Amino acid sequence: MPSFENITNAIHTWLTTHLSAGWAFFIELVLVGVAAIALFAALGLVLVLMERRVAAWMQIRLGPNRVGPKGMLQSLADTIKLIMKEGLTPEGADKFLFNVAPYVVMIAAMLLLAPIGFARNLQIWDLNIGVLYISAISSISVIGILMAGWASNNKYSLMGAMRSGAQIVSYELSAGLSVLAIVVLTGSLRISDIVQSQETGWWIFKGHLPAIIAFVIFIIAVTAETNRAPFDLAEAESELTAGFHTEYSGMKFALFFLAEYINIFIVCAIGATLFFGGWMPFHIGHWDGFNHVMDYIPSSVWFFGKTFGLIFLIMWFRWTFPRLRVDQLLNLEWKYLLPISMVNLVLVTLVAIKQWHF
Amino acid sequence: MTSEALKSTITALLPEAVFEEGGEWLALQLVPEQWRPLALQLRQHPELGFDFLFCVTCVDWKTHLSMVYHLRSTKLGHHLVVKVKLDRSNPAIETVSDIWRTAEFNEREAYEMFGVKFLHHPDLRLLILPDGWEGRNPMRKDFEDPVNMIKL
Amino acid sequence: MFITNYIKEVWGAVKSLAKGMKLTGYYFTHHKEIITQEYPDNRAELVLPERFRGEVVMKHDEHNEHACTGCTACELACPNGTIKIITKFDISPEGKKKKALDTFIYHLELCTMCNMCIEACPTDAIKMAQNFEHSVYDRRQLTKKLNRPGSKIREGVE
Amino acid sequence: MVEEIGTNEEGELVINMGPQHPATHGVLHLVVTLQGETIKKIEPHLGYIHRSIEKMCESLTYRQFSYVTSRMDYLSSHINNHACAMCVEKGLQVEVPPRAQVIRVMVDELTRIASHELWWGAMAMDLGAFTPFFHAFRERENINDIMEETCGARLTMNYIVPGGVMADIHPNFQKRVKSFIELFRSKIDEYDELVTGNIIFQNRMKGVGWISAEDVVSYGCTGPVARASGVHSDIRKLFPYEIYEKLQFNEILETGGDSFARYMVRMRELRESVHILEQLVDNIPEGEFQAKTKAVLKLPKGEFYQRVETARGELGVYIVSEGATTPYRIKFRSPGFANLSALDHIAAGGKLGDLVASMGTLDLVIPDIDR
Repeated sequence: MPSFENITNAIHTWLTTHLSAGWAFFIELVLVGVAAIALFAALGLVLVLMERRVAAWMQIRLGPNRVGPKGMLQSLADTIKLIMKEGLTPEGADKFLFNVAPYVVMIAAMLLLAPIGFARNLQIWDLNIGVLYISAISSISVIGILMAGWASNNKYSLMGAMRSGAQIVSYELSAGLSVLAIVVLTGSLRISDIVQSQETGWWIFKGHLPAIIAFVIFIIAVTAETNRAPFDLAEAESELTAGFHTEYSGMKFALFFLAEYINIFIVCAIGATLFFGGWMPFHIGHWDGFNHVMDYIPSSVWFFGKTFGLIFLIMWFRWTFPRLRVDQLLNLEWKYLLPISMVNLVLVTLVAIKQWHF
Repeated sequence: MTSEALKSTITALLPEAVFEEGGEWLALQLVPEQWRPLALQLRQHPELGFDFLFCVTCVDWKTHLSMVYHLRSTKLGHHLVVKVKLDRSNPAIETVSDIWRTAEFNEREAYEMFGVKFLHHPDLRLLILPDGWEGRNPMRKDFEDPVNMIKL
Repeated sequence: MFITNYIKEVWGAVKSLAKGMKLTGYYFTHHKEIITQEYPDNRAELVLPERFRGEVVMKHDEHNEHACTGCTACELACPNGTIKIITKFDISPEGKKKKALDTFIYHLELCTMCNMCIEACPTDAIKMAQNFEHSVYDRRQLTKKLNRPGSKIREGVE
Repeated sequence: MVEEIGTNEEGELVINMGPQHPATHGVLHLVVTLQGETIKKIEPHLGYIHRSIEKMCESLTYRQFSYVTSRMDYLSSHINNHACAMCVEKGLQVEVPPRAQVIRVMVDELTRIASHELWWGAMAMDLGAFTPFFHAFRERENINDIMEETCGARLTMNYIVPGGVMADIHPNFQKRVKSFIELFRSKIDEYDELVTGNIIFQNRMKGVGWISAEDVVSYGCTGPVARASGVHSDIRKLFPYEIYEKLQFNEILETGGDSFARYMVRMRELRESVHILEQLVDNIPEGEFQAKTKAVLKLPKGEFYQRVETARGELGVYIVSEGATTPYRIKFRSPGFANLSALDHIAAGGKLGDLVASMGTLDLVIPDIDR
């Protein structure tokens, strides 16, 4: 069975035999970049279609059904439409910041892709502080949002950006703390170590109640961090029309839109890695027979299956719940999530020290 | 309270009040100066207690304007119609928007549609018509819009 | 005590959220509940009730005869000047002059489908059609002549 | 570089909500003064769709003018027509046949349900929940189908005319209303599951946009807004018209005075309207559906006032007649206009998000306000 490992190794050997080490490395970098962008484009198309489909079915509608077979090409048609549209820059806007903001958001989303393990031995950059890197980079996107809101010279945009700033900065805390719970259990910040540590079972099962609490907090916090409903205050279309991207149109809007979905994908991938074992198949303790059967399913299927499961959960939230108010949002973080996750961290530490987990 | 009892109570407050017969409810005809003092009484008098001003209408009678106030008491359940005759060339009347808050918007509407000036109104600006419309009063009988009039 | 209340509060909140998610989850999985009508595709089975008011038409029978006497009752009943009737004088075989319909002009772009003209018509000459696809590229096409060319009044209609 | 974004001397931010804004449900223009997220002042600017219906009606005959009123509060167009028809009947002193009265009340209640349905969906959408909108429209579609079959149109029907109704009910009417009642009873519980019980929703609504009973009366608020503050204002109970006297139903009162109370009043009214329909659906008396009236109606000289309870509150029709075939002056006391005037009082001091909740529960229909 050809695995990703074989493919990457084959390319690597072929390049090193034909070229000098420096050129080979450079070409590999380019290939990785192209692959990442291709993945982005594909994910954007798939996730937008998925969101529309999920929304439609929950709202007793059919959803996209005109473009292509069963509306499969709908998001492609949307993309073409957005590319063709004129990108307006409002008068009085700070032109430089206005144009640069979508790229900042986009680049922050792209950077997050580096340490994620997509399948067994398929990882762009397995750095030893993977989890820390993710928490650090994910805070950058808020700068892009603030830039967009400020540069638009629009009051709605500014308010949306301010809300978003307050929101992302606060929810970073509990997201970080719940990630820390798994780091405590694993004892490593390296993503591959975290995945490897779940060979005998996923942390959500092994870690008892503290891991489940950490997961719930994590999913709430990342929903807020990606500005998704019910925490979409930065966009809150019934209050702020479209929030920070009110003035954006055409391709620049598309970049924001895409970055939102990429961010969802990444946070869900991280959630899947930390709590559901990433590409690790479903293993139970030392039932070797069962584990062996599970190993037949390719690791990339496991990874994407788990990730899309979590994405569906987040979409499910969006199409069910009303939006919180801005003060309630901060209350939820500072009065509920943060204390709970701190207590939870203590519990996790206790579990880790006493070796109560399986 | 029956309309007879209402009549006697109001006559006690305002001896020169002129009543009008024939309508569904007791109607009262006033001149502008009588209106505000009476309005205060109508609102505060324990036996009258007209706390709900449910309709404010201005009627253009070509010779004069008249403001029609429909009042109801939510506690006692009786009604009163007050009609105030105004001069057509310079209609002015004291506001009652501090007595019944609903009058604030209704008076603004009457102001722009009929040109009635409500003295001491807190915020007498155009509410419905676009800025710069002042001077022409679309609901008056002699108003003709040179642009949009469709004659049937 | 505080802790139990706190936990109860959180539990109640989670339960209420789960209830909503259960409902949307139900609709997500039960596609037979979908109510979308795929409009231009379902034209064949799209039957509007006979009372539906789409536009005013004049009834013509197989001899190309209508029942309109040109009495202008509908024109008077119309609140927005949708109908304009032009009459002419027919000479009957006996040599008498008789008022008759020349052209029934109907402005669909002004019509609000209030049904007042149909109510007013003494001879039941006009009716509402169940057509609702009125969009055209030129609004002059919305001004219609309702009596067909060459049509005449049915015998016996006064 | 960016100019300083328009703050005034006190550092307050002035934003224009509308005329095109998702939460205003139409072309309402609110000038909102904000201090941070907190609302200091709200100034409505109206007139974007003012058609001067009152002036138009002065040139229409008594038979014609009521169709225009469907375009005022288009969500309860039947009830508007009903008010106009009753006002004309009052002037003509026409007795409406019992069958017509029952039909009128039934379509009124169906309209009320449809209107509340749309309000429910739209308000949930204001608060950021999209799904309820479609669920509400599913049931509203049933009502529209019933209306289409009997009245010939889906929104602006012009079905209730002076003297009765324009046409007799469709043979399917009773059957369809019955099946609708059955369906609706089960779906309304779903609404509660989806929205009413939701903790986020309750937090968004409770204690938001509070108004006292005195202020409600002073601002002239009627309908669910007044009843949520504990003020008796149901015209169907206070000054019964048609057959409402003989029907069994409750005036829904809440005492909260906040957005949640207004929400609950409407949700309970949905059940109450279904209850009214249940009483009537099998008891439509036989007989004429229209009283005999002259072809040209002429109201005697005088003034006539008629009010009804629309889905939004008290609608008054005030006709000043000079004895001609057209009204001399006609005034519509629209519930939305008075409710809107209280918006500043209700929402000032709250957050921007609360404004949306308050506005949603006031149930503003802009053509009703702008007439």
